[in-house]
Amino acid sequence: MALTLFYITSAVAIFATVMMITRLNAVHGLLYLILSLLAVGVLFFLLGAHFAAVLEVIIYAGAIMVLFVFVIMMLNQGQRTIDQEQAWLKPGTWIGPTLLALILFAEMLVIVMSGDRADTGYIVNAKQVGTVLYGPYLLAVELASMLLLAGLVGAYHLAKPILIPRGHKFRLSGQAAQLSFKLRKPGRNV
Amino acid sequence: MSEISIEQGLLLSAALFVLGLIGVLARRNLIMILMAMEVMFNAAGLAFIVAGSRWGQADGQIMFLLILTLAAAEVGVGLGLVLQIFRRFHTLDADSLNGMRG
Amino acid sequence: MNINQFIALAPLTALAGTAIAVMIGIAAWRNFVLSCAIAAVGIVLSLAALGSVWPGTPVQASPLMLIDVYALFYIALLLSAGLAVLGFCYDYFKDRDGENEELPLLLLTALLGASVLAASTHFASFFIGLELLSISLFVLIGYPLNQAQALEAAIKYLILSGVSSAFLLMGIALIYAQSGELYFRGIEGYIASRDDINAMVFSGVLLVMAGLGFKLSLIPFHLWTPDVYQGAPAPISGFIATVSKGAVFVLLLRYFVSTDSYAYTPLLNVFSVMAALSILGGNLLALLQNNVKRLLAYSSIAHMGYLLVAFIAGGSVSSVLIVEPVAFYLLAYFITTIGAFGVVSVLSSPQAEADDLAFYRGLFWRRPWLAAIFTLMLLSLAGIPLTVGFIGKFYIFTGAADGGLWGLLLAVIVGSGLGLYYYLRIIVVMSMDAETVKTGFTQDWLSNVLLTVLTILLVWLGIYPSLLVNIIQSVSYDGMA
Amino acid sequence: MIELLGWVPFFPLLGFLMLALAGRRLPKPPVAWVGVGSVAVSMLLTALIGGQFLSGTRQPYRLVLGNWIEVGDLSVPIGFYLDALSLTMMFVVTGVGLLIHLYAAGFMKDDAGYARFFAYMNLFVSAMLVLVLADNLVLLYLGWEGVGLGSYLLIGFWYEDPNNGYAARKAFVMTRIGDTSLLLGLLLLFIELHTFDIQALMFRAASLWAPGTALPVAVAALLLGGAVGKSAQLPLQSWLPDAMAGPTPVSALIHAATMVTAGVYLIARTHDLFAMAPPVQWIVAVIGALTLLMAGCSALAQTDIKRILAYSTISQIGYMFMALGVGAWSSAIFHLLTHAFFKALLFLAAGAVIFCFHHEHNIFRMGGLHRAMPLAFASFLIGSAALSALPFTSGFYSKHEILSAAYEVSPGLWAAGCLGAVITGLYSFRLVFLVFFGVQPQDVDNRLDWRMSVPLVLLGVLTLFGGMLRIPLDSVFPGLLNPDRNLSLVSVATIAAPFLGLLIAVLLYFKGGFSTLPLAGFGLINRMRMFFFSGWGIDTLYQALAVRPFYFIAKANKNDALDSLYTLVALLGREGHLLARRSQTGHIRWYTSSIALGTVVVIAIGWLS
Amino acid sequence: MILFLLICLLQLGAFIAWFFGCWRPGAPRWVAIVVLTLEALLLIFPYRAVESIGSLPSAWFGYFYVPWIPRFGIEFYLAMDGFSLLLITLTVVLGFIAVSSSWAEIKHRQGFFYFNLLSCLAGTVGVFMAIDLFLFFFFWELMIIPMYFLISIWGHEDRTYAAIKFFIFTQVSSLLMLLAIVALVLIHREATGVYSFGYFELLNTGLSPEAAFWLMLGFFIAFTVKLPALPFHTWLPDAHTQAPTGGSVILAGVMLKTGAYGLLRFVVPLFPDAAHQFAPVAMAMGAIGVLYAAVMAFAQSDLKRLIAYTSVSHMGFILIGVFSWNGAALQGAVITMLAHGVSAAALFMIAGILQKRLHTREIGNMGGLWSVVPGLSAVTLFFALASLGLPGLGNFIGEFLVLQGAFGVNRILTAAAALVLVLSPLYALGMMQKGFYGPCSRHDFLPGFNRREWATLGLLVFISVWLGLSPQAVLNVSAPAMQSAMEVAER
Repeated sequence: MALTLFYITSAVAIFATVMMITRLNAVHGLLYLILSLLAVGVLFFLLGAHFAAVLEVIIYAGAIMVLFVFVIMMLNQGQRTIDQEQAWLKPGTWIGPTLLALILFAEMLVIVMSGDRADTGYIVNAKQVGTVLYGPYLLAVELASMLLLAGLVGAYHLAKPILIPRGHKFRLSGQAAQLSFKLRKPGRNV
Repeated sequence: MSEISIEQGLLLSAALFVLGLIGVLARRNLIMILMAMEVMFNAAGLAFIVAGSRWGQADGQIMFLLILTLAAAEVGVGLGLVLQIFRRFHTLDADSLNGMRG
Repeated sequence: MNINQFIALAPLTALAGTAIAVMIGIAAWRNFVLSCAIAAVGIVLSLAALGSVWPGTPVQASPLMLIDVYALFYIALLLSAGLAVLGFCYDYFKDRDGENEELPLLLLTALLGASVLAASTHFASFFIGLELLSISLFVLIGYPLNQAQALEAAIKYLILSGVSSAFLLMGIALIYAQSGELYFRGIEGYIASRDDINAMVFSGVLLVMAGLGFKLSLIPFHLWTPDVYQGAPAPISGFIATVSKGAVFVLLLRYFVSTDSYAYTPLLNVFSVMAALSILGGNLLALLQNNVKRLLAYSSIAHMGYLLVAFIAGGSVSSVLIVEPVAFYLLAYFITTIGAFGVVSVLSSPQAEADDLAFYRGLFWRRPWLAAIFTLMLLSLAGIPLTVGFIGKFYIFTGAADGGLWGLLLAVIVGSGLGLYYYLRIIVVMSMDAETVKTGFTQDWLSNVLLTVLTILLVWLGIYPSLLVNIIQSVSYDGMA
Repeated sequence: MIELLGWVPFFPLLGFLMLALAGRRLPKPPVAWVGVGSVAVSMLLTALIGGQFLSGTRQPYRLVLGNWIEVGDLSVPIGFYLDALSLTMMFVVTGVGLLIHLYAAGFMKDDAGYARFFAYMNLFVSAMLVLVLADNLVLLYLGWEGVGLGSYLLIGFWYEDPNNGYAARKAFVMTRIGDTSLLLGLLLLFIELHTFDIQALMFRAASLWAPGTALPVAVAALLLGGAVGKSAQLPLQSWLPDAMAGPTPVSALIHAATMVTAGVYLIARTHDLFAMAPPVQWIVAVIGALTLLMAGCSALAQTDIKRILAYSTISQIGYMFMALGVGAWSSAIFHLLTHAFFKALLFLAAGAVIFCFHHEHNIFRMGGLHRAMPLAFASFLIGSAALSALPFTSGFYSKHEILSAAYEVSPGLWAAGCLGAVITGLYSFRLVFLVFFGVQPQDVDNRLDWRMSVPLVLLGVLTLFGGMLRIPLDSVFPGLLNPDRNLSLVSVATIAAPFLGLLIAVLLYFKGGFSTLPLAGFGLINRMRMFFFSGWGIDTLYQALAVRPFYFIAKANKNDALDSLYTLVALLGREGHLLARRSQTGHIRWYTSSIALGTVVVIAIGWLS
Repeated sequence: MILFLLICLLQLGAFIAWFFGCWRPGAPRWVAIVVLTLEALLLIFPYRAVESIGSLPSAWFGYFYVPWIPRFGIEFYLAMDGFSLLLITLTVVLGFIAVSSSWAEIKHRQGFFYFNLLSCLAGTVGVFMAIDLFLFFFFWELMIIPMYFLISIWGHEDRTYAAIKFFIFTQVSSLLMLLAIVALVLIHREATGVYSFGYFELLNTGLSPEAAFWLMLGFFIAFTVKLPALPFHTWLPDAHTQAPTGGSVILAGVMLKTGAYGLLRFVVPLFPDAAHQFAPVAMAMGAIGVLYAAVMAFAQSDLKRLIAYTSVSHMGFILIGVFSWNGAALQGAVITMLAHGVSAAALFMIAGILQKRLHTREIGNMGGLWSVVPGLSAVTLFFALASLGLPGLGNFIGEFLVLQGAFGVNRILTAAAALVLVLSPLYALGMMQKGFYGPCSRHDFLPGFNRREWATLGLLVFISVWLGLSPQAVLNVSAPAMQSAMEVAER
């Protein structure tokens, strides 16, 4: 039973991921990604990690993906981007990465097969997780908070509107120099 | 106990990982690249959950938690950068960001 | 968590606390000087805390961190480097537009991440420390938002670092899946309990190596290095080159020693290939480079290769002995690299980053002291006597010869030959005649003081290294036992 | 008196130092005083020492002035050795040297480099004296090289004409080839016998080595190499005719009387060794015979008065070599002595002719000088007679001794010597007739300085009666040979040979004689003349075999082919750099790929190793 | 203490010169003269020690010892024997010559110039005295850096190329030496359990033949690059040609000798068996180098390049001499070092003087100088003769002794090397011919030597003749050192 469910969810996850990486429209891709994350969440549940499954759905599929939605909406690129993506995603572009990824997958296959055989499915409930999390992993939690602090401050800094320098002369070399001159008009205010 | 063996779980994780990698390598849109990276992180998280499930330990889930934290922070910073880049270069094309080379 | 453990963690707590203090400071009064001052005080406090923690070592503070002499030594090193970078950052950013106050905060979080790496004995702390460092770096690199190159560098670093982190995580997951341990000691027990090399753990370590190889910018994971160094503000480039790499290396060494991964000899083969490639490739890439920051980036690739040679020697000699060359070389590399980037940062102005070689033409006659300092730094990078770089190279030689790594030593020699060429090129350019427009000394007194201190250290340790050698020896023998 | 031996070479050296340091600031008279005077003092000392030596027991006398080099068992003292042989040489060097110096004081009086000239000349005399007096081979080598230097400097004395410089360098390099051989011989001797002292060497060689074995042969051959180079014998003879580029007194002193005979002296000095190496001694004789014929023929075809004399010198030294080769040591030295007189006389007389003829060297542009320059004519006549060994001149005695000795060893050698005598008579009187008879083409400037005429007269006297001045060399050489003075057929032929040459010369050249023009028409004769003229084409041969290939190699490799090895490395580095930097495209996706690729490779390497 | 002072004085003087240069441009050269004079006076003490050498237990008569890096048994250990003393004397003498030849030539940045010059000398003096291998290496590198600056800042048109080439050649080779040193020390530690870089300790290291061979090769390459011997010589013509005169003087006169010194002091005593087996190869390198460089010299048209190749040629003799390893050959090598130091320095000085006056180094562009500047030409002739090995001058004694010593070891190679006696007149006299003889067309008026130049070159002429006629004084100083070196190698 569980195995059947596993196969179905796996198929969904893989399908959704494939769809996600091939979508021209970023929003479509994002939706497929959420689907993929949800499928993985189901898998977590199947594997007995209930707490993680919940987090996957709430935080990953919920909170983080919302960030993407925000940004995509802010940039609001529309049809122009889709055309652009069309132009970028020629079949030729896929060959190299796919081949490379397949080799890597083959290697992973060998690695995974070489491991000890074992079953999964020990249920680790939220209480156990919490006990360990605030026991031995207390420091990790604290550090994670610092990580989020850094991320927060960083995001704050980076999201600031662009500054127009006073009497500023760019002295950049090569391509970047040309690029920056072409694009030096202050960006659209969003 | 379920009948899902560890190989199956890890293989799925590897497959998702590889798919994410393809996305990162093939897409030129910075947002799509970031999304594909999320897939890779998620795949790694899955692998931890599978492993934790094998040993019946909470450590796997805790690692997943940490990955989650990282993903959040990285997405925050990354999207901030993407915004800045779009303001400056008016494009999200990763390939056009090649001002420095050689 | 008992009180002893808590006290032992004081240096880290101080850093974290200072970061929050800076944040509160910004909220209260946006002032760059204030932010820098708080951060500096925090680092100094943390250093002081290190001193007070030192006698009580080692303390295992939860499975995640071991505060021992080894960790303390490197934390001290990393913090000092951070302090120096903070000083250069102050001069670099003080005349620039924009809100620069967050910079010290991010520097602090990065340092915290690096320090955690130095002390971590568990994959969780390892991972979180690494990411804390990385996340801070993304922002630090792209900090000057008005510079296209900085943004480009930041996004490159972010994406590449993310991908490499994913590989790293996958590796950890594989190790965990097989051994059920995330604690280094536990892994050691697992490795010790099996006679053969476990393929999955081994592959997991390989994936972890790939992830760390990226941070250390070892070939073939090096491609980001020059771009990021070039795009990032000069002091931050120095920070990446030293603190980020140093912390990762420290962790790598601890992982290898405490898990006894040296027993996995195929790993050493992989490392040998990477080391040889890094030494030759790094130097080759730098050969005709005309951008000083890129050149230093390539040279740092090569230096990581040298360091790796000493590291590999741990496979054949007692690994305790290997800590010593690594420690000395890292220290030498820290002093020299920060100094070199410091010079670049002093020369840079808000209008122009001083990274084109043409900018250095005739520097000897325009700003003799600065040029002399830069020359010394370059000579130290090249490993010429009278500088600390030479003693470092000597250590590498001794370690590697002890381990019988003749092939790699040959690579080191060839690499040094190549290296000489491009270091000398800069020196030659600096000593060329140029219309001698005597530019007055800038007001960067802090940078000048720092450079002077670094130069004195460089020469002093180059001529009389005994003092440092004694300290490092005590670190090596007590800490890793 | 004999203790003053050390001062003999010292005075010319002092003269050299004075002239070298202060010569340019001195007017000419004091320069001449110093230059000639220093040799005169030496001459005086030599005469006194010689008198004492000859009147005493004639035991060799050794004077050690100090230590030069001492390393372990290698010890080289600065020591002089006086015996009859070195005394003879000293007389030649200082006596003839003095006369030539005196002559030169007149001859060079209008030259700007007056002081330089005398400085070089004094240096030469000093070195030559060291050469003949040295009691060990290293000191001898010092003198040997020193005279080479003097020769080089004096040949190239008129440095403004590049040809003189090239001639000088040619002389130096060609003799240096011989010198190298000599040095190697010297090293070999020391390795085997552990001393450089000549007398000790001879003694040890005789007691340790069996005659005719490899070692003495090798050593003798190496020493012979040195002698051949210095004495301009085959195959290293071709520098001497070119050396005539120097001022005539130089040719007289260095390239006739003294330096070129150093080879003869060397072989005579080490005759014990040569006696132990019969094959080499035979080669010496053969070289002598071949050289005397070859040089005689070449002298026949020359038109330059000094080149004729130069070839004649080569030829006469060939006689000396032949004498050495047949073991007639003292005859060789005797011929050396008489040759010094008559050849110096001939050169000085030729110098007078050239001097008065406005530096004209071509004999076909001269003529009829016997009336205009009687002294020169007389000198030339006497000299030529002695050169051709006409009876009762000094040359007659010495050459006759040599030919008789040669006959006893090998009639073939004797025949060659006789043929040479015919040729000698021919070319010497060809010269006399062409220069002093016939039509005088232009006026001459007949103002011979007294300083030039006195040496001519004195040398003329010596040439005529020098045959009687014979220092007994019995104390040095074994009296192996008792020249057969019976008036045999051989003797008659020997005496008659030069007359035959004289006769031909009279027929061909006296007052026009039979015109040689018809002969010149024949292709063969003409080609032979050209062949002889070029000194048997030796120079051309050397040009083709050695000089041109050397130049070619040197020029071709001017930029050092080995350097391109390193340039290649540098180029490799550069290309490697350019290749490697192409990987730095700046594209994020490529960078990501490299991480993935690297991981794949790392895993593969890890698994495969 | 004197030994330490010898180094210290020069290095301090270097700083003082630099300092004075900031104050008054002309002062540094006077500082240099004063420092060198003091140094020369200091040398009196060791010479007085030499006189009592017979009563000393070993050939070493001066020590200076301070612990340095105890972790590796590294000591600041200086010692002196007759051999080092002679070379240090040569260094000081040529220091004067270098200062004199730079007197008017260097107009810019005099302070820094004399700083480099004196530092270079200090490093060289250190090399000649260091008896701890690490310290030796330290000084070995130290002398290169100032020389690099001398070439790259004050050199001629291609100075950058030449300076970098010089630096890379010497550095890479010296890294091989460092490797060999480290390996030797590790082997020694394996045997005895203690780290030591001391020369005397390491002399008694038991080595397997294979290890000995490789280690010797490391040292050998470093020293032959510096010497230089074929085929590592190609840095030298460039460096010499481009260096300022003072730099050339030091480079040719002193620095090349450090390579010779190293061969004699370290390679053979440390690895006697390996060196013995390697001797035919080394001697062949020397012999080929002697001939090859002579031919190269003949082909050159650049005066300084020509002189540079003659240096290579002469250094080949040293290689032959050292690897013959007997009394005569070693002493010959010592004399060759000194005599070549003097003659090469003089020739470089002359080349510098000519270049300053004619603005060319092309011999073809000189032509007929004798009639214009006879004094200068005569001195040139003198040193040309010295370099072709004329007996009576120093070079001959060296070459003769080397040949004599080597002849007993390997006759064929020695005979081949002796052929250079034929080749050396070709280049030396060829140079005279093209540059000084012949008609003078171009230069109507040229100043000859001035008083300073006369004094300097006069001194060199004197030393050259003195070495040639009375080498015994020098041989006596170096004899005990050579003797003990030979005993060490024969243990």
